[in-house]
Amino acid sequence: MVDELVEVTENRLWAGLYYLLELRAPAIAAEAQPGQFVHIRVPGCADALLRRPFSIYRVQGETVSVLYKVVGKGTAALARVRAGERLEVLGPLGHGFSLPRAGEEEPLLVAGGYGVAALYLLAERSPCRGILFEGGRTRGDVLCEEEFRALGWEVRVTTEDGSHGWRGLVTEPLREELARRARGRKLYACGPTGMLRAVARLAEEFGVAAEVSLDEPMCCGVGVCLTCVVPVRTAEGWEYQRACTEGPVFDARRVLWEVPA
Amino acid sequence: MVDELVEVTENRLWAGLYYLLELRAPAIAAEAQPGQFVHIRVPGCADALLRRPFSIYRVQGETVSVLYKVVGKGTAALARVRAGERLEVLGPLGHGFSLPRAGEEEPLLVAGGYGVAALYLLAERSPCRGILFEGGRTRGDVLCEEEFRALGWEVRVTTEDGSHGWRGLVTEPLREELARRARGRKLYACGPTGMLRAVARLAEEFGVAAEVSLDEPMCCGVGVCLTCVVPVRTAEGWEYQRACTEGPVFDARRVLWEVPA
Amino acid sequence: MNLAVQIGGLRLQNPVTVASGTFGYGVEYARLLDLNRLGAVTVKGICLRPVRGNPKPRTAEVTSGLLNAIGLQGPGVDGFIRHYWPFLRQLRVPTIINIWGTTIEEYAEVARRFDELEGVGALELNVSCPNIKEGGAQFGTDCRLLGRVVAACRRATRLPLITKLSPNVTSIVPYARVAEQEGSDALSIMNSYPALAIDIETRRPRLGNGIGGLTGPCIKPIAVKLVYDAACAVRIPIIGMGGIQSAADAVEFLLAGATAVAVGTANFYAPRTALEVIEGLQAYMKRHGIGDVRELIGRVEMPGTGRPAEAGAPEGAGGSD
Amino acid sequence: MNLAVQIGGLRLQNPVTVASGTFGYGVEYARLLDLNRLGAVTVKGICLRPVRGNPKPRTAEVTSGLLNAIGLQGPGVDGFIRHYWPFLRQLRVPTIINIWGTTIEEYAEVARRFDELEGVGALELNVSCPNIKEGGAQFGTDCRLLGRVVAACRRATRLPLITKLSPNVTSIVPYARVAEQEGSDALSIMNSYPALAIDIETRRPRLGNGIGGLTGPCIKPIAVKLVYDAACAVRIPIIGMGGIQSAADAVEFLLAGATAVAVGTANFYAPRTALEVIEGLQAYMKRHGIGDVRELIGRVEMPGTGRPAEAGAPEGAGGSD
Ligand SMILES: Cc1cc2nc3c(=O)[nH]c(=O)nc-3n(C[C@H](O)[C@H](O)[C@H](O)COP(=O)(O)OP(=O)(O)OC[C@H]3O[C@@H](n4cnc5c(N)ncnc54)[C@H](O)[C@@H]3O)c2cc1C
Ligand SMILES: Cc1cc2nc3c(=O)[nH]c(=O)nc-3n(C[C@H](O)[C@H](O)[C@H](O)COP(=O)(O)OP(=O)(O)OC[C@H]3O[C@@H](n4cnc5c(N)ncnc54)[C@H](O)[C@@H]3O)c2cc1C
Ligand SMILES: Cc1cc2nc3c(=O)[nH]c(=O)nc-3n(C[C@H](O)[C@H](O)[C@H](O)COP(=O)(O)O)c2cc1C
Ligand SMILES: Cc1cc2nc3c(=O)[nH]c(=O)nc-3n(C[C@H](O)[C@H](O)[C@H](O)COP(=O)(O)O)c2cc1C
Ligand code: FES
Ligand code: FES
Repeated sequence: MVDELVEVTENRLWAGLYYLLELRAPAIAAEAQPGQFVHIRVPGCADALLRRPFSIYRVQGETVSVLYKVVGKGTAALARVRAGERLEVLGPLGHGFSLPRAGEEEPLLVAGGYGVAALYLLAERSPCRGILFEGGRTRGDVLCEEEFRALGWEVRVTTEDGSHGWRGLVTEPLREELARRARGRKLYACGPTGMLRAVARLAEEFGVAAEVSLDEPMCCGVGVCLTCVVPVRTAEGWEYQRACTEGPVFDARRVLWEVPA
Repeated sequence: MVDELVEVTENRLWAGLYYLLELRAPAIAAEAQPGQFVHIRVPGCADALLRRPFSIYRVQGETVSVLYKVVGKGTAALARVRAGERLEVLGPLGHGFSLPRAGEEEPLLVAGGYGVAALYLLAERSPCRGILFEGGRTRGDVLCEEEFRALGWEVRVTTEDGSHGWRGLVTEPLREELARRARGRKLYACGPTGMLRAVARLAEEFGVAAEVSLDEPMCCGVGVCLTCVVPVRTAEGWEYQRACTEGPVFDARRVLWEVPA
Repeated sequence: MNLAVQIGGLRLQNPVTVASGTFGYGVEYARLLDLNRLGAVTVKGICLRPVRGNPKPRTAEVTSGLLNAIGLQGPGVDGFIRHYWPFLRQLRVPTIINIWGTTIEEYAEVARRFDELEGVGALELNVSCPNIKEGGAQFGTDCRLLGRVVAACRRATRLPLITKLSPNVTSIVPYARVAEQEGSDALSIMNSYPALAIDIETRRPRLGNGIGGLTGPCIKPIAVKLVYDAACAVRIPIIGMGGIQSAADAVEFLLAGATAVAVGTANFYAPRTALEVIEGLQAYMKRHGIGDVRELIGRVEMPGTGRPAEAGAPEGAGGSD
Repeated sequence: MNLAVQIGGLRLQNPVTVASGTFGYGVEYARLLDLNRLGAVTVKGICLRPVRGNPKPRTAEVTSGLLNAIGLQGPGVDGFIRHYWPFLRQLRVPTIINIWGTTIEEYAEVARRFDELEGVGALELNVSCPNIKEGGAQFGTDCRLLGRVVAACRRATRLPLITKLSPNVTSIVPYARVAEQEGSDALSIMNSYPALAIDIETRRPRLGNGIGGLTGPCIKPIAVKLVYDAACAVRIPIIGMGGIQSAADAVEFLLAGATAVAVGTANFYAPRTALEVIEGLQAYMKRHGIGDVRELIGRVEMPGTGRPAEAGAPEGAGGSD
């Protein structure tokens, strides 16, 4: 983990509402693992102090890429940063995905929102190809199809309005596939919490292992502030674990989706 | 007085350490009087809330110009604003210089620091030409010589280190000129407070009228906060007047340079 | 859509006024805004005699805020009536006159003088001042003194009386209650927070007076809590202020329990803020299908307790780490 | 050039530590900073038993600050000693253990347990907590209770005892004095300020707990004044904190009367801040020809009074408008 002042080599609207941010960040690139994130200090909003977390999308040589959407103050300011400017970036952070075991676990990736960006590195470094199930509200939300196909993965798209791929929720074609064959498969999911819960339920129903990357608001990103805690099952009952440190990736069987009374 | 969102048409390092800021500000341009100022809200330093005051330098059609030096947070952020961006500008503000009466008052302008910028409009609109005495520490501090000469004014420059013009303080050639002839002359001064006090003393010594533009830290710029008060002689004794409203230009004879005990 | 609210006997066409000391005497900003669009105009604090004010520097910009020690410069009652009242009198919105004194008798005398003045909307008592008679103890941080000042002013005038509370107290509840009991028609919360900024090159305070009052967006969360605490404790309406820059900020105060809001420091750098708050309030209400702004007052849903009106005294414990 | 200072019996190689709750238990930031360069490491608050903490959201970003209601999540004394102490013990700089309790007896028990632990640098008492036995009154806002907590901890340990004061009091002077009288070796000023932020779309507070504590640059001027007030009233050293982001900020606290400073919220967005403060302090001292950092302590020149050491109790009157 390092805190680097890195050069922005690219920052542009890339697909749909998503921007591509490319950073020359050699130390972070060298250590980055699938499912990890970076914590970026955004200039130009001096009264909004906290860093913002973004999943590591691609690593190419010294370059780390991020895909992000403008949702609020920080991302709006990030979109105004120009190539050539520098950003303070902390990373790589968090406990990421474990690579599928070749021959034993065929990976089924499930993505919504920015989740597909978080899964790319896993797909790229996986010893075996599998299927990416990607869902969104409409066509413009669906990212990186070609990037995953270029890796040799099968991509099945769902949109809620039917404007692209199957019409419905992403868990529907996933259910069909698991019903066809669950044995030897493993799920990896990243997206909105509702989607993750549905994936966890499917994993339990079909008895498959699943890793979910949780989307928790963060503050420090390194495990000291205790903002990002999620309840996790333990031998003795349950405890809070930190989405920025023990996570964001967790074994779906251990995630408690509500805090026990 | 208006509060306009105006377009920046130029913002570049111009001479020495001074930047030229040109604004397309038709409503302000139409009302601007010599010695008035604008109050600029600088983007890019969200935790520094207050506007910064700058003298109106030139008015050409719809364009209002300002010359400024980077001294702190606000001016540093101002220097990063690009042409095409917009700024919130309040103005024109303040009580400015009175034009010399043709044939009765030969104007002698005395400038230091950014003061020469504040005096340009006076020189341009004056019914008669006079002499500009401009002082600075070194050559790089001396601005706008050619601009004033192009208006037909005589310019006498002083630098403390002698790198340009006479060596010494600006009040020295002024004293010589007043000693040569004081009658029918009027002084107009803008610059550091020490210089203004010296000019006021000379005015008293030689019995000439003088108007001084005071450099007081400001907050609201429009007369409500009572930050910028200066003690001013009145019939009943003295009172505080506001440098942003009753000033920044005052009759030098009435300015009290210390608050009476 | 109704935006009108009542502050004691005073009806405001909308819940937005300006904070004393940040809007002069109205005439200064009249060139930039149509004052008749405001709920009310609140003027700079007036005491019996003219006051020159503190040595400079009187203000200092701090992170997301302002530190001030103006020293309550003012023309005195006579000077105010002669120079500023004619303009305010012809406005179609009420004027709230902020008043202060150095002794209880002075407060009451100022209140009495304005009681005699035709057309005043309300008086707002600034109690964040030292009591010269009692060794400089502040009226606003001594419950007993506060009660006596409010009672004295209450006897001196029939005008709506708004008591403006100091924030630097262990709990605002006893102060709010005393002010209510002694006859305040409303409260204003909050005045500036005592603070200090030091110039490390000169080793002197950045203000000529040393200590100053902190205002602006930096203090908003403190002000919102104080409004909430007071709203749980009294029935009289509250004018909330402290760092309001937008309609969203204003809605926070209303939800916390304020009946009206005041825009202060923001006037200095964004003079149209008060009008933008009014417009933004209307947009917010439209978006949420709210027909009457009074539906917002005190409607924050706190954990475990629901509405402030039902909450009673909030727990004494801070919930923070 | 000397940067070393004494906090009670504890020698710090430089006057910079980190604020409890913003630096975990040291190990987390060890990958980013050389902890052995700090004056001391101050850890997250520990109480007798493990604590899970508050419902989320636990933090909210506000203008130039942070609102938090973490709920003092922690491993308890045993868990701390087992999991975190081995790492801290091998540091070459002292550890200040921040402790808290729900009753006076609990505070004393925690103090006693750490008194028995070999190698602890000092204990810092977080009194901004509710006293469960006394109906939830906060230790830090009740002078009598504060005195009893400090006295109980004083009896329980010989370690340097730092009492961390709550800022939301009418005057910090009586609290500083009580803490000193009952045996504190030093004070920490300030803990977070109670505050509230409301989400206007949901009408709920932005924190799961409702009320939270405000920290960060927005509160610095309040903290600097409280340090000054306390420094005028007591002789024991003060660790100043509240929004420090730079060496310049740290110097303000020293000039106001602090002997040491702590970097808090800034760690979250600029993890190297504490080290930059140390380096910047050295640069400032070099520029001003100061050979010993202790020359800065309390050296602010307030109007009319000179140094805080000579000032006595600062005037009760706020100087603000
Ligand atoms: C591990 C992780 C990885 C992420 N990866 C991506 C990504 O690859 N691409 C992408 O577009 N977004 C990603 N996000 C979400 C992204 O962090 C938020 O969209 C962003 O922080 C919003 O900041 P803002 O200032 O624009 O919004 P604001 O609403 O102004 O943010 C205010 C505060 O809330 C926090 N916040 C608000 N929304 C979220 C959220 N959904 N999740 C976490 N924190 C939030 C912010 O970080 C900030 O501290 C990720 C979040 C996490 C936790
Ligand atoms: C009427 C008037 C006209 C001016 N005209 C010009 C001009 O034409 N060109 C130019 O370069 N400068 C001019 N100045 C000075 C200019 O306003 C300051 O240099 C500028 O405000 C500094 O802001 P900053 O944020 O860079 O510095 P900071 O030190 O960060 O400013 C902090 C605060 O102090 C105030 N401040 C600091 N220095 C001064 C100062 N010398 N005068 C007034 N306020 C100050 C700022 O306005 C701000 O509120 C003028 C000042 C006044 C009062
Ligand atoms: C420069 C200045 C002068 C003030 N003068 C007064 C005053 O005379 N009387 C008063 O009660 N409050 C006065 N205040 C306090 C404001 O009315 C208001 O309570 C405070 O500024 C908080 O609101 P804000 O953060 O929106 O500015 C003054 C504030 C400032 C900044
Ligand atoms: C997330 C968070 C957790 C905190 N936890 C504690 C704590 O456990 N004990 C304590 O005494 N103070 C705690 N504090 C208060 C800090 O130690 C410090 O007093 C305060 O944050 C002010 O300093 P700052 O503005 O530099 O952050 C916490 C502050 C924050 C932001
Ligand atoms: S964000 Fe601070 S502990 Fe996870
Ligand atoms: S700057 Fe506010 S009155 Fe002049």
